[in-house]
Amino acid sequence: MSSSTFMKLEIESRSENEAFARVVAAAFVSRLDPTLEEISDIKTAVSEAVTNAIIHAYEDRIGVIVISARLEGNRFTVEVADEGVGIIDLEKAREPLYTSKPELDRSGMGFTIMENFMDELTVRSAPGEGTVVTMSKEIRPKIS
Amino acid sequence: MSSSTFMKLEIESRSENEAFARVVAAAFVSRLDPTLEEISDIKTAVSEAVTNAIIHAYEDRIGVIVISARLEGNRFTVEVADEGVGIIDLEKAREPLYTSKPELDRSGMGFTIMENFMDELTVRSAPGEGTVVTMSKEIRPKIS
Amino acid sequence: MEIEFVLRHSILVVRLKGELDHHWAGQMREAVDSELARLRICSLIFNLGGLTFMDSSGIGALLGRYRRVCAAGGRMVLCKVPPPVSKITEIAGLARLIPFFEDEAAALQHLLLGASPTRRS
Amino acid sequence: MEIEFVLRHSILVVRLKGELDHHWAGQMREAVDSELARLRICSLIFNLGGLTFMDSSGIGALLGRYRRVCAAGGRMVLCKVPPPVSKITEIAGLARLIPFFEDEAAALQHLLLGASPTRRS
Ligand SMILES: Nc1ncnc2c1ncn2[C@@H]1O[C@H](COP(=O)(O)OP(=O)(O)O)[C@@H](O)[C@H]1O
Ligand SMILES: Nc1ncnc2c1ncn2[C@@H]1O[C@H](COP(=O)(O)OP(=O)(O)O)[C@@H](O)[C@H]1O
Repeated sequence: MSSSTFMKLEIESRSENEAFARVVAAAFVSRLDPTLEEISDIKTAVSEAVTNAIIHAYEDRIGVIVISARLEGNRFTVEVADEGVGIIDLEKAREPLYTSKPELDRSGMGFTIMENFMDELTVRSAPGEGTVVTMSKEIRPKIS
Repeated sequence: MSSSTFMKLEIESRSENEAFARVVAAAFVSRLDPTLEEISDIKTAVSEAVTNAIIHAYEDRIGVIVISARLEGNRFTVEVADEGVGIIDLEKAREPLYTSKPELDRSGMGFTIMENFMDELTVRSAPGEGTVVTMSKEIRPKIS
Repeated sequence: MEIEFVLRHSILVVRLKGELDHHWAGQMREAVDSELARLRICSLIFNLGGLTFMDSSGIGALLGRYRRVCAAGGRMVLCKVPPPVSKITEIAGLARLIPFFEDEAAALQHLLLGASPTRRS
Repeated sequence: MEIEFVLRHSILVVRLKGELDHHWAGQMREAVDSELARLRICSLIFNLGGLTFMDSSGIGALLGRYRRVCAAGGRMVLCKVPPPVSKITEIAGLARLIPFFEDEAAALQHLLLGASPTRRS
């Protein structure tokens, strides 16, 4: 088995693609033989990042979302990048319960969920240029 | 529902990616509500094209395979592109049972299967530059 | 995603099946709000037993229904939180606001008789 | 993909489960060839009942086993071709070379007694 591999997926910022992105991430990580809970964690975190790109980054227009993923040993790393509005105050954005769109029933829990469901989360953003969310998680080897 | 959408996937030419590419193609087309047989046809055709890129285009090295797909109305179109060795005699390559690698248990049926399982197949190739296989299939609307 | 409505006494039971993400949250919200308006009632039980996935958009949609129901003088509870959904509801601290019950019967009993909730955590 | 071997009389039954593509075809080939060598027998029944997917790499792997078995003086048949796999076996015309049977019992009877195959097409 090769110890490192990558994939890159480009999709449009349409809400139907939230489920699609989850399926792709789960299928990609499946070769590390993750548990159901690990798959569910990854699906949730990817769903949060892709949903944010759809709602916040591109708002009412359709833009491109690039999802890149790598496997290195037992580590799964995924990057969700958009070229949308960007985030002015990153610290505030990452606070639990903060949302810029309370009128849309947003809970402001997206970043908190990503942090809790993955091992590492970093966010880079430039206003007017876009946002890149990078998350990684160690898939524990099974004893068989 | 939007009547047109696309996606683009880049993967490495590793045989584990054959199953991954099938899952991605099936998940992408699923929003047209295809039958089990239509899904199976698409998975098979995509598997053939990706396998050819792995075995024939890149032979013993690892290269990149780009899978682009579109939905336009009820039509699913997928393109599998490699930057591998290319095909010198396209007509001969598309003949049923022709294979350049009989020693590998190849059946020479890949292009025949793609043609039979999809509505349209076009192959463009330049020796030393690579090959692009484009296939499309109409997903019949369900009466509900 | 599938939504099933059942009227039990004057309480609307909403049974959700499938994946509750942002794509479906909007449709769920509209369906529930218009059903509440049509029946002219204001109390709700969400049965989450059929959910295979929920993210923070689902949390937001449930909280949105909760605020709306409370503002109208009604009450809302959840029941049958399935394993794929329990982790996110815990991290979001949803049970601190909205009572959780084992099943529809226990939820109904609570709303009709005011019995105390059997918290999961 | 899973491979199960069963020795019935002096015939090796190979039960395949999962997806037979190029990735698994090589492993299947090695497993079958070494099992035949180990048991020093040369006749084969492939039970495809558990396959959920097969492409032309699977066809090639089956034909490769067929040629090998024939060259060694043995015989090879297939049984339990499931719906997801029947279309590709038909287009490839596999039944023109390799006899197809409903189940292992019918395949075994044919190999042991020379009964005629119940063709599917
Ligand atoms: N990709 C993005 N582009 C622009 N802004 C974003 C992006 N992701 C998040 N944000 C900002 O960060 C805030 C907090 O995000 P999050 O914790 O996911 O909560 P929510 O999505 O519920 O608002 C959002 O309300 C938004 O203002
Ligand atoms: N992507 C490709 N790059 C280079 N050569 C190719 C490619 N796809 C197909 N070929 C050539 O066309 C031939 C026929 O392909 P196919 O019908 O799929 O049969 P098989 O894969 O079993 O050989 C191959 O043997 C190979 O020589």
